[in-house]
Amino acid sequence: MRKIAVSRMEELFAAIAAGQSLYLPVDTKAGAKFEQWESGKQLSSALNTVRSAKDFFFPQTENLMDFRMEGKKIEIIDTRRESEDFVLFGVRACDVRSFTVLDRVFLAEPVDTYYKNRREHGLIMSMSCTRPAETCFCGTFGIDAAEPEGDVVCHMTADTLYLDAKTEKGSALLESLSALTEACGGEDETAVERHKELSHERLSGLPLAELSADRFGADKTDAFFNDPAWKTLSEACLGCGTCTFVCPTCQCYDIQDFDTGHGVKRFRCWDSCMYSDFTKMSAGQPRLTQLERFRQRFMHKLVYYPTNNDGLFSCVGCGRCLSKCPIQMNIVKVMKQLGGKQND
Amino acid sequence: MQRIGVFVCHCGTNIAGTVDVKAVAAALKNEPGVVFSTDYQYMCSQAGQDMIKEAIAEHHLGGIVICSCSPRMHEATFRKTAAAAGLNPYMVEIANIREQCSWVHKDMAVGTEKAIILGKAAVAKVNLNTPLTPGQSPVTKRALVIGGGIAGIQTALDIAEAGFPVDIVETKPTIGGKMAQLDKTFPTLDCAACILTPKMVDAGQHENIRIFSYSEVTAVKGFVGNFDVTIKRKARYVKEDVCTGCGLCTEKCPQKKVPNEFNLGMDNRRAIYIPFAQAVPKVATIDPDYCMMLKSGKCGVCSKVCTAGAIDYKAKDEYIEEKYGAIVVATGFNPISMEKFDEYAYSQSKDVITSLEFERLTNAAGPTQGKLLRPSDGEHPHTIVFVQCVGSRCEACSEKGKEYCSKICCMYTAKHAMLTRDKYPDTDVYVFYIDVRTPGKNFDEFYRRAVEEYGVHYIKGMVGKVSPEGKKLHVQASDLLAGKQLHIDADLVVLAAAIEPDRSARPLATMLTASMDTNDFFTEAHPKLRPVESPTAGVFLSGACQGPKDIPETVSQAGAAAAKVIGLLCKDHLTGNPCVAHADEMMCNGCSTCERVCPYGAITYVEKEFRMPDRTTKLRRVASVNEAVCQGCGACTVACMSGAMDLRGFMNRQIQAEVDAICK
Amino acid sequence: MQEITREALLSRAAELFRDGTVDRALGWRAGEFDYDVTPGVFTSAEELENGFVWNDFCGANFSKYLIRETGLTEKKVLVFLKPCDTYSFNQLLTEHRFARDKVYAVGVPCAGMADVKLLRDRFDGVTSVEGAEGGVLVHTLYDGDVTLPQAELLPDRCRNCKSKKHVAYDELLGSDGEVLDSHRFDEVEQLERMTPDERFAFWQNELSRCIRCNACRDVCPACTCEKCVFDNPASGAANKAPSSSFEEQMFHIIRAFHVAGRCTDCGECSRVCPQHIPLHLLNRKFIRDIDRFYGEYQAGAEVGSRAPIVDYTEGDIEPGEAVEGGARHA
Amino acid sequence: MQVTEYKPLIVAFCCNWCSYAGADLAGNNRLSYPADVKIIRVPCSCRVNPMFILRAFQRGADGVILCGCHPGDCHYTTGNYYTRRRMALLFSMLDYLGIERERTRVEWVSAAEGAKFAATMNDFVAQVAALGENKRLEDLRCKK
Amino acid sequence: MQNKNERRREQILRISGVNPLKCMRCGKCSATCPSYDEMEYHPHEFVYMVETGDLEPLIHSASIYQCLSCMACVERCPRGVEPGKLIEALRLTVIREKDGNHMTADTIPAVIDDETPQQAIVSALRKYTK
Repeated sequence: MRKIAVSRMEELFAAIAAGQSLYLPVDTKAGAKFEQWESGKQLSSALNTVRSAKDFFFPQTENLMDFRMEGKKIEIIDTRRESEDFVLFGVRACDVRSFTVLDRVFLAEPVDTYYKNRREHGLIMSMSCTRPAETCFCGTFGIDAAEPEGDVVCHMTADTLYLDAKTEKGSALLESLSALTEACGGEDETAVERHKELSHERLSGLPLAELSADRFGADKTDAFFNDPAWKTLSEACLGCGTCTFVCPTCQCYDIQDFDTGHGVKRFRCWDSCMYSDFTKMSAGQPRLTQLERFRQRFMHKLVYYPTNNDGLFSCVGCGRCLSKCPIQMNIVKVMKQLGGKQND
Repeated sequence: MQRIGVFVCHCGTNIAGTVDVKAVAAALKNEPGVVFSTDYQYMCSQAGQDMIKEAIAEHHLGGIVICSCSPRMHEATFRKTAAAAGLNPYMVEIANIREQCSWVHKDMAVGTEKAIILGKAAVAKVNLNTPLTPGQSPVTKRALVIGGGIAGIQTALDIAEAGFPVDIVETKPTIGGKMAQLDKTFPTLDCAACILTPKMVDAGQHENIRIFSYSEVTAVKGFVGNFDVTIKRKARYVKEDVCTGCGLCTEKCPQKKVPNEFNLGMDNRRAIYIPFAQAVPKVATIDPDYCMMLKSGKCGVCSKVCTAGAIDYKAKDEYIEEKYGAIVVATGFNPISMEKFDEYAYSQSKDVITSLEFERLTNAAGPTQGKLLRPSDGEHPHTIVFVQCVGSRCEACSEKGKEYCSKICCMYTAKHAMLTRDKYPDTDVYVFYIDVRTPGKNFDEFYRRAVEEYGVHYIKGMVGKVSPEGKKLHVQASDLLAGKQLHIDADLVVLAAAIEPDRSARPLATMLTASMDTNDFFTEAHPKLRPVESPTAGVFLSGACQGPKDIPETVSQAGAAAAKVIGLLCKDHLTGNPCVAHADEMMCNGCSTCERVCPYGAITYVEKEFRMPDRTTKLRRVASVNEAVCQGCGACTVACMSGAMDLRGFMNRQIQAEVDAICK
Repeated sequence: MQEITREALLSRAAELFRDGTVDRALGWRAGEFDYDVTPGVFTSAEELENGFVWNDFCGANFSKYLIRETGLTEKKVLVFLKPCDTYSFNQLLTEHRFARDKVYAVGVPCAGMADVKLLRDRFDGVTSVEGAEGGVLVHTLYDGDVTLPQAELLPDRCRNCKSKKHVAYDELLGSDGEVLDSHRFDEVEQLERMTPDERFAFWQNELSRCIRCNACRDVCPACTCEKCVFDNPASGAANKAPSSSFEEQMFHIIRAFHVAGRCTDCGECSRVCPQHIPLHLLNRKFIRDIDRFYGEYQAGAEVGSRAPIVDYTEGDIEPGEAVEGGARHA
Repeated sequence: MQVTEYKPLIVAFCCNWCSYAGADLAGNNRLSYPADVKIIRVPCSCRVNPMFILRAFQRGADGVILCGCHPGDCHYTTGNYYTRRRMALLFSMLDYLGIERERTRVEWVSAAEGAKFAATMNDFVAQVAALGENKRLEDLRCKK
Repeated sequence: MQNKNERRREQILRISGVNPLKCMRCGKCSATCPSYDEMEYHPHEFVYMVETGDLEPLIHSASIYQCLSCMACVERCPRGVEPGKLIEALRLTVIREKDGNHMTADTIPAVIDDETPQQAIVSALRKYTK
């Protein structure tokens, strides 16, 4: 473990950014946002970013390839640019876990090489949470916000930033920063432990700390699919894509061709199961009503994904949907409503 | 994607002079969908059209693009060509590479590049064209003629003779118009009344003609073949079907001081009157502005003397609604006001008169019983000065005069001068002219006779000033050929006033959605090839409402308009324009926004049951376009937020494809 | 605090259920916190009694839900309408989106509805908000308990409320207010006074945050198209991959244009934007221009009124002069 | 006077009855204007959807001009009145978004005004050329 | 010489703003002219002579000074040709050329009598001198 004074963060960022692009949460008018670091940019004090960190591996739109047309000939042009090294600093435990959720989709055969390249070239410097929000419930899914995963795990106390490498990649980075950072002693270990304790204490006092996902999980489709509660839960849903677009684990996408007039650009873009044209095929849509689309989203997070991924939930409890849904419907309300009946 | 053929026209050197037509044809060959591309000298020629037809058959073309002159010129031609080859005529698009390319650009490279882009846009559009079939609408077999002058009468008679019912709407109490006020007609000098009144009688008695005199058109709705017209029958306070036209009332009416408009105010009539002896319909009319009974309730003389009991002081304006298949505008002309020409002292002296007033002065039925007497003192004038082009060809003073030549003045002035010299050889007659324009059969001969046989003094030059001095009118004029300024003491000055369209024409044009030029003359659909049709389908033009005309010309146009109307009324159905709006009912919200912007009332809303995508059925309110009424402007397509409303032939996708092709 | 209490609404609703006037009611359901109430459909007085919430966070505009709900019942739908909701209600009636006789509208006075966004911007971990003397008491995880004046919880749409007057209802609970002189166009005018470069920079910054979630459109009571042009691949405007700043410009210009003359300025679009884009400034620009160019017009003030964009006069301002309209104020 | 080399791309929407005919008349009279102007024929100016205008900019147009019959002379009676309102509001909005107001124009050109059509196009092309390339409503995807 | 004449003609047209091609030779200007009989050349002839460039005789003719500038011709001309303005421009052109003053202060006593109004003398000086 290495450490550096919080007052010298700027130097640390400069040193990291010297070797690769560095992204970190900064404050904007509309809340925190991951931005490329440049001299003078301050780390946000907000708990989390409005948009999740998934953008860095699975961006909202991605130019997969281009086609150029000359007369009646078509030429395919490689537009790939996902092989640049970068560091993501200040990723919270929930978002780090979301990468695992995405990995299981995109790195499974057939491997998505765009995603894979980005993952390989990205280094995660996670940050433990000391001020979890009232909307946080990562604990529900077994995530410890005091001890995130990641290549380098960071803990920030009032005056010191502790850097703990967890992977070879992380060690190599810390190695390169050794001139700037100091080695840690026993006192430091104690400080970090105290820091974690404070986190745990706060996490246990959160309003949603008691929320349990135990009733959900693999192979529970029949238990929930026809529950009448879906009707009341979904009746106010506007069918917008806010929840899916701020969600760190939503991974559905669409492929769109854009005719530029002199060629075609092929994009991959996020899709939302809340949209009325989601998975529309020539024969029509498989889910005709908003109820079915709404159900799909939550069943996927809580049942279908765990079924296919060894019980891993594809919700990480980041709470973004709780604060952003225009009609204040969210996974917590769904879990309480459905789970409540199941176990009363 | 269609199989498209591209045909690039040279138009002789009109296009080929500035556009490399071979390069255009070669470039367009590579566009998506194009399977055939060629160029030719004159695409619109028989040989060119045959070539298109052969290519359609040989290459199984599903759409064709003609790079040629403006679609306003030959779109119809090429659509017919396509149809003859079995291709839907609406699978034809024109790239305008003449008017909008070769004629406005000088550089070959620039012109060629632009022509290729215009061609690409047309190809992009035709790729999205769909075959269109025009709808059909029935034809109401009745015509309306607005205006009962010689133009309207002749049109009505010709249509009626062909067996179709016709209604004439005339604002005055009688038909006859301006011609009824004339004395003799040039160049034959036959009496106007002698040739007009039999036609008036024919019109009045024809079984197929109804005359709505003292009436106005107040509203026109509908479209070709199906006009709904509202006609206001102004209250004439005399029952038209009861009045025998005996005229007793017009002799007994105590109100004698009403200016007689038929004689242009040069004498008086009564408050109840029949404009002239040969009026059709020959019924009396009460002038509500002067009738004591109507104004103050005291009098009632006419009612007492009328043995037929035709007087009805309680009459009200009536509105009748009638359906027509065709409308002929024959609203005619008026001389312009001379008030603003102070240099000619028209307002200062009674002895300065207009030519139309001169007609009345020489007319046997006029205020002087045909004797040429000065209006001021009733004496016989010995020196008469005619001034030509008063207010005509007047560019500088648009608020005073008209820029155009009024066309008829040269001839009627020659007639007036000649008749004066014939009847009163002791009179000196001067005609001041800028040019004497006599193109017409026997016209120049007529003018020469005035000079050579009747000794009329034709002087090249204009009158600068007329000043009343005692009983005389001092005329100061230039004689340009003699290089002199002339000073003539005249007894009478006659002004050849410019003519202008009747005031009623402008509001009528709005009702008919027919277009007008800046002078308020109705515009013809084509100045050479469609001179009696207005650009609005089903509306035809007859007489001076379209431009200054003499009687023979008016009568020929009247006949031509009638022929067009008959041609229309002979059809049982009309084929419409298929480029009309249509609503995608599944996308329509039923919000009524489109209904509000439609100028034709073509959109209505209907409740219909639909099978929804979620397999339920639902009663929905959706827009429905009457394709026969829709004219295809597209206002609704933009008003429609969801894009449910689209315009065939100019679909959103097609226009966007053109934009894309131009911008790429 | 709202003038009408939850109990008053409940008892009136219970009567209407009981006498058979309505068989469903639109209301709010409680959430995890005081402020995350969710709109819902209640089908009995009992259900209302158990789940209905009425507090300062009940700001959602219910008008749009009437389109669906009126189609699902033979009876009437009970809806509680704040003054601003009534304008949307009328506008939807103007556009024949539901039948008036299928709705029982109860007008409810509004003292302004709180926006939790404003609290979250200031405090970390807002867990509850309750009425208290001198305003509201906010409990937070890390910033302690804070008492704030009610006014500080009000979003722009309530601070610049255009009208406290209900323009439609079957019955009104409590008292009706007046149309207000608001300062809602101040920000628009401020933007108009900027240079084009400044305006461009301002909007680029705002619109670049857009994630095209479509929440602004989906919540908008004027956006009731069966199929939005942005969802219709045939329209030429739809593109799920907003990979160019042009897409945001196009979307927001057309979205605002499509509701021009129909937008009642209810402010729902800005309320729901997860990226805090001031969308109401686009709508208000159109409202402002319409007022300036064609005379004052309030969409939804009366049923059946003709929006200026589907109307004309012969002497209308020319487009060239219209763009000068903003400059005139400089 | 600054001589600018920039050749702008101008899309001109012309109504079939007046302005397209006016453009034809300009051609008949050989009144030249820059070839940068490309005309799209629409039945009436009121057929022009704001989306077409934005699309033109997206696809690389530097200026868009809409030509219709003079107000009061619309072939369809009222079409251009609606155009006038729509475009007044749209152009004002574009201006509000900081997009150069000189890039858009509405001009009323009658079928008899060939000279006006050519003069308008000369003027508009010069005006847009002076601004240079459209950067504020561009779509980088459509650039070559 | 030809060049000088051409320059003069252009100058006259520029000063007056008149387009002589608009003239349709109706002669209404001459018909209305109160000084017609005094003149050697008349308003319509001025227009024609300027149109054809026949300026020498016109410039040396007294006619251009006999014009009273009453502008009746301008008022009456149906085509808006404005011969009066043309004559003004002709006079100006002559005056601007060297020694072109038509009148000097010295010559005035000889041409006036007691009847001549003061205003006329002032306006004549303005009109005929630099």
